[in-house]
Amino acid sequence: MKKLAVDIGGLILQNPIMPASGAFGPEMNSVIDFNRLGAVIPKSITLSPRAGNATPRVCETPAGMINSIGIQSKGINYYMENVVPFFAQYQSPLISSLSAESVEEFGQIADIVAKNPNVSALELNISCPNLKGNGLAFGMDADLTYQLVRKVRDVTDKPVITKLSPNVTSIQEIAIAAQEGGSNALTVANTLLAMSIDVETRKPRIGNIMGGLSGPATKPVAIRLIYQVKKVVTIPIIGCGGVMTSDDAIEMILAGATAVQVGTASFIHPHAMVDIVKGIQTYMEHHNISDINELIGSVIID
Amino acid sequence: MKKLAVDIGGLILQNPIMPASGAFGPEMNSVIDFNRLGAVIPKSITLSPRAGNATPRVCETPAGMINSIGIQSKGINYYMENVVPFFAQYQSPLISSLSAESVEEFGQIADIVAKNPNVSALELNISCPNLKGNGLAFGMDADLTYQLVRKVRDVTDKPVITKLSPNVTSIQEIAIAAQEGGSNALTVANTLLAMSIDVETRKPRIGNIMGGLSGPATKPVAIRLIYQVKKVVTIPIIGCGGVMTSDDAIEMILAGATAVQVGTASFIHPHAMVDIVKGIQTYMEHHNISDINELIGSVIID
Amino acid sequence: MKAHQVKILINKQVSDRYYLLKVDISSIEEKIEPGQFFNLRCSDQLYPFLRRPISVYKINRYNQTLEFLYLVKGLGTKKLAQLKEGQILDMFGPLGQGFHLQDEYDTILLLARGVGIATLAALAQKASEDNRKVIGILSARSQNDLLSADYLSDMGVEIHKVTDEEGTSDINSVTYLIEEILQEYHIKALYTCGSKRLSRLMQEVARREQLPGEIALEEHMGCAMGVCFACVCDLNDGSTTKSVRVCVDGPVFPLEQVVIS
Amino acid sequence: MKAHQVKILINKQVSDRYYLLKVDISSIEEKIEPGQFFNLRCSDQLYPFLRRPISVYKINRYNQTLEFLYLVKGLGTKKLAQLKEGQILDMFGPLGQGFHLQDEYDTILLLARGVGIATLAALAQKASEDNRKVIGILSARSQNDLLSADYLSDMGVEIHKVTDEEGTSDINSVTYLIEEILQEYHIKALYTCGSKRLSRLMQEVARREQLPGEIALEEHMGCAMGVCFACVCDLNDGSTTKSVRVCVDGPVFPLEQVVIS
Ligand SMILES: Cc1cc2nc3c(=O)[nH]c(=O)nc-3n(C[C@H](O)[C@H](O)[C@H](O)COP(=O)(O)OP(=O)(O)OC[C@H]3O[C@@H](n4cnc5c(N)ncnc54)[C@H](O)[C@@H]3O)c2cc1C
Ligand SMILES: Cc1cc2nc3c(=O)[nH]c(=O)nc-3n(C[C@H](O)[C@H](O)[C@H](O)COP(=O)(O)OP(=O)(O)OC[C@H]3O[C@@H](n4cnc5c(N)ncnc54)[C@H](O)[C@@H]3O)c2cc1C
Ligand SMILES: Cc1cc2nc3c(=O)[nH]c(=O)nc-3n(C[C@H](O)[C@H](O)[C@H](O)COP(=O)(O)O)c2cc1C
Ligand SMILES: Cc1cc2nc3c(=O)[nH]c(=O)nc-3n(C[C@H](O)[C@H](O)[C@H](O)COP(=O)(O)O)c2cc1C
Ligand code: FES
Ligand code: FES
Repeated sequence: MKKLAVDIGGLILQNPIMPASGAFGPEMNSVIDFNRLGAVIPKSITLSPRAGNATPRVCETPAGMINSIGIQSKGINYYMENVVPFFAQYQSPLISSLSAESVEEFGQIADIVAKNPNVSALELNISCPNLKGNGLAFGMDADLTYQLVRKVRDVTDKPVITKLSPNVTSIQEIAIAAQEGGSNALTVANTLLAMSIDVETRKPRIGNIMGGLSGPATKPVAIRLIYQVKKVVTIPIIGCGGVMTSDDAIEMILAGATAVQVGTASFIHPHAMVDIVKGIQTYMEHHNISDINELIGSVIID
Repeated sequence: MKKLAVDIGGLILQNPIMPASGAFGPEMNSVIDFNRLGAVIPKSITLSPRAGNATPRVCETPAGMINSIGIQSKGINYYMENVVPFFAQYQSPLISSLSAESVEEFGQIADIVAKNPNVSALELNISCPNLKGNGLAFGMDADLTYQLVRKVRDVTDKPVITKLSPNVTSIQEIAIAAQEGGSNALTVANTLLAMSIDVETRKPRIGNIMGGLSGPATKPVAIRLIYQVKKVVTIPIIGCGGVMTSDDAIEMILAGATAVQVGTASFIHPHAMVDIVKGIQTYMEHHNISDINELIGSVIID
Repeated sequence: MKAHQVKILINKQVSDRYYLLKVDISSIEEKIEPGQFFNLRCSDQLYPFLRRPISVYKINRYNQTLEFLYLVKGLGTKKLAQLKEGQILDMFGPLGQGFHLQDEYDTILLLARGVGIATLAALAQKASEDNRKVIGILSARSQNDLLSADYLSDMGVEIHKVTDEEGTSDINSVTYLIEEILQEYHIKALYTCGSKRLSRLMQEVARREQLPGEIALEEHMGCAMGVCFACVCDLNDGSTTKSVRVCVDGPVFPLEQVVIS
Repeated sequence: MKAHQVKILINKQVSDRYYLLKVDISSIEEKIEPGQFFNLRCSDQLYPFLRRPISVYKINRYNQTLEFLYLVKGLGTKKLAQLKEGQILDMFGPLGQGFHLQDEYDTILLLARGVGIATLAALAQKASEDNRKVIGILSARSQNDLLSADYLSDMGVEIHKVTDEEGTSDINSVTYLIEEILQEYHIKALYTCGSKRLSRLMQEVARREQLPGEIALEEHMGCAMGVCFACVCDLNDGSTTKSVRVCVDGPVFPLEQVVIS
């Protein structure tokens, strides 16, 4: 048997594959068996209910898609009463993705969510380009990132994962700030800020004008970001961006990721996550690797 | 007849289509008629000869490619004696793309090149991610950008075009710095810093480890950058990144570009630039647009 | 719901702009209802990238075949039209909530425009099989686009065709036509799909005549599984407005509640 | 050089790993030389994205056909292998500098490995047509990969096969084989393609025996038109090293000058 288990800042996952927030939810249980995932992460949740952005909220681009959902959320009460208990029936740990509009609010929501024994870890979505409408995010500023993570760190001992933005000059700086703020792991990364215009109607293809680019088109950027971050932090990295196949996941692990999130791929192949776990096993068999941890960051640089 | 001519900071182009530096050279004259292009821009040139990076220097990714050529250059003397005279035989204006390792050197090379009457404008490549091996570029810092452009401004009255990096937190800041430094136009943008690893060999797919991502995968990011820059500057924008078809070029123009560069597309369809010019004409006929300038920045935002 | 790999039996052009796709569904055990849809992978390429939602058009459980009627519009449907008989199609579904036909709805009026005809045809088929009286108003750009008219007539549906090219599809003409039908028949329920303008008209009729009704909506989709919240629209039950997902909560919704933007 | 749209006459598997592609070149006026290549668009998709360089294998101007022999390796060649007879192939070329066969080279030795066999086969064809004596050492993983051997034998080439599976392809065995051939024939020029290890060996032989020679190189390409500088390698003429482009300055270079990394 191949050892697939990995440790994300104290949280042990049976395998490195988990969904990306916003591309997963309870409804997918009729398509895949959640118990086969390393973890489950439902869509980012906010303190108060939020309406989300104008439709259309998605459009496709070459080898990718842009979304501007905008953290539509039923609020924390609904989440604690319905979503958390729902996922409690599965053995895969629940990582709660949190979104907020201020450092204070991040502290508040983290406090509420982390207290629930069925929540295993928190992911801080400080990088959503859809929140403020102009593509800006907390995760584009190192100081704010530090403060925000520190605030959350103060309210919980559970593993805190900070999800970084790729839309920055130096992701290394933000990664270090998050680590110093007390983050136990980093998700690298969220979507690339992007836009698409229909030349017939001359209108933006999504209601919110700009949105986040995801899918295979973005994988080369994600691989680069993981590689850069791995060099400057000691905490584990969760790779995210453009993974469709087990080879893509392994590429991220070679670049330095300890675990891998799969988002958009599930829209194209609803079964993708489970297939990827299987594919990783096959790869390890072919390459005679007994423990996936041997692969982490093992890209060969001459 | 449809009016296709545009004005790039004082340089009048017969049509908005020109090559992107590094994806064009004298050798292409056996494939397309250079007189049908809005301008010609050969590969970035440096003061002294440069060797370029280790091979492989290109690899493909979903809907795109990564390159790490690294400004291989025969130096300024060869350029002035061979390349400039070669392009002088065509009526399309020659824009010289310049690369250098310091602000001083940018001033020096700009001085030499701009003095030549056959050079119509300068493009400052302050955004090549392949120069220093770590993906860093002058164009990632607003102050440096300002100084660099100012230095070049001081040595010439010819139109100066600054080519920006997409790998920044705020391209608006850099765009404003370039405008204040005296740039007459902006190219938005260069390649996205990226990486790809072969999971069989576990090695990076290009010799230089990281490189620049170009091609259709990146177009949604380029469109967003153009849209953002257009809002904050008054000088014209040359869109660049992922254009394959005339619809792509028109998308950039709608987002705010006055002209459009075509790079990687020529590798796939050597005839791409000429086809795009034709396609733009057809589009204008279909949509009853008599002057391409009507289209610039005319995306409809509800 | 599941991604099924089904065999293509027919994929042919049936008018200027429409194709008919027929697949073998012997491997699909789930019940498939009128109003439901499948999310089709139009090619195995990365561009088109997303799947495309297409309603079920004809369901034949006896022969184990399912038909789709689709408009060739953009990249996805263009690629779909290139698939050949014998090839395998990857289709995810059946998805969403279908139409509701209460027992007492013995006479129903359908108002469909464009591709909406495909969606309502499945409902007409089911209603006709139950021996209900179905009156259908079909609206399209041109006669050429009204390809299901004969098929529906043959199953006993009373068809009224209106087209842009003949100048019979404007809102006034359709309003007048509906008035006539309401006078002639005792319509028990209204169903519509394919046009915002006509849907608003149907909402008015429903309100005025106090008739129940349903509408099948279209919205751009990401996951088609209810997890991404791309495909939302608003329902208003008179007091509160709530956001619902077309892919799982719909695509069929109560006519009177849908907030048409 | 130009992007030609040519008709595929044959595209079939000829061994475990190799395919043969035959196209109609009646629309191509340019001269096509052994050692030159075309840059093939393996599919009309965006992934594979780049074209793939493939050497000309058999040129038949009488029948206006051109053949390629290619190894199915990764995404591009996998897609290429899916193209069907009758379909149109977009191929850009002919590209690069071919081999030089001086008149006095009446007896030549070719050393080819793997896909390099395809490249040298075109040269062997031309040399044989000129009634030169051609001796070819073909190296491959297995006998199954040595598919051109019979074709070359039939045209009069003296073939020596060495394979990994039989343990005859190691550098010592090949060195020994070359010695024997050099003793038996008065070889006037050497040609090689397909293996760095064997190319170094040929360079040694050329130096020692003072023989002229040529090598066809492979390098990853971007533009294949000489503008992007992706495909560079170094030439050293004894005094200076210069960077050359495989796509336009090559792929065929003087054997002794190539710096094999
Ligand atoms: C529940 C449902 C049922 C449908 N049933 C049918 C049917 O039976 N027959 C039929 O012809 N069409 C139907 N449609 C519309 C069909 O999905 C679109 O015409 C199709 O997605 C267009 O794809 P394209 O690539 O040709 O066009 P493009 O315009 O290139 O598509 C670009 C993107 O926009 C999306 N998009 C464009 N138009 C629509 C639309 N009207 N609804 C949803 N997404 C859209 C596409 O899915 C794609 O993601 C249905 C839509 C929905 C939501
Ligand atoms: C001048 C020239 C002539 C060639 N002639 C032949 C021939 O006649 N028959 C044949 O089977 N092969 C030939 N090759 C090699 C052939 O180009 C590669 O095997 C092919 O590009 C691999 O593509 P792929 O998608 O199958 O593999 P992948 O490994 O998936 O390709 C990924 C990328 O790497 C490039 N690449 C991979 N291997 C090579 C290589 N050896 N040379 C150049 N680029 C490579 C591809 O073009 C592509 O861009 C030749 C190469 C060159 C440069
Ligand atoms: C429709 C959609 C909604 C998303 N919503 C969220 C979200 O709520 N919170 C978040 O952190 N990321 C969100 N993301 C980003 C994904 O979690 C992920 O970072 C991104 O899609 C890149 O991964 P992928 O290429 O595998 O999809 C969303 C992505 C998509 C496509
Ligand atoms: C092979 C290659 C070499 C390049 N070299 C240069 C260069 O020398 N100078 C420069 O400013 N940009 C260079 N670029 C970037 C292009 O000019 C262009 O900005 C980028 O490729 C995006 O456009 P595209 O998607 O149309 O290719 C190069 C790009 C490629 C693909
Ligand atoms: S398409 Fe994702 S929720 Fe409906
Ligand atoms: S491939 Fe571009 S120079 Fe050779």
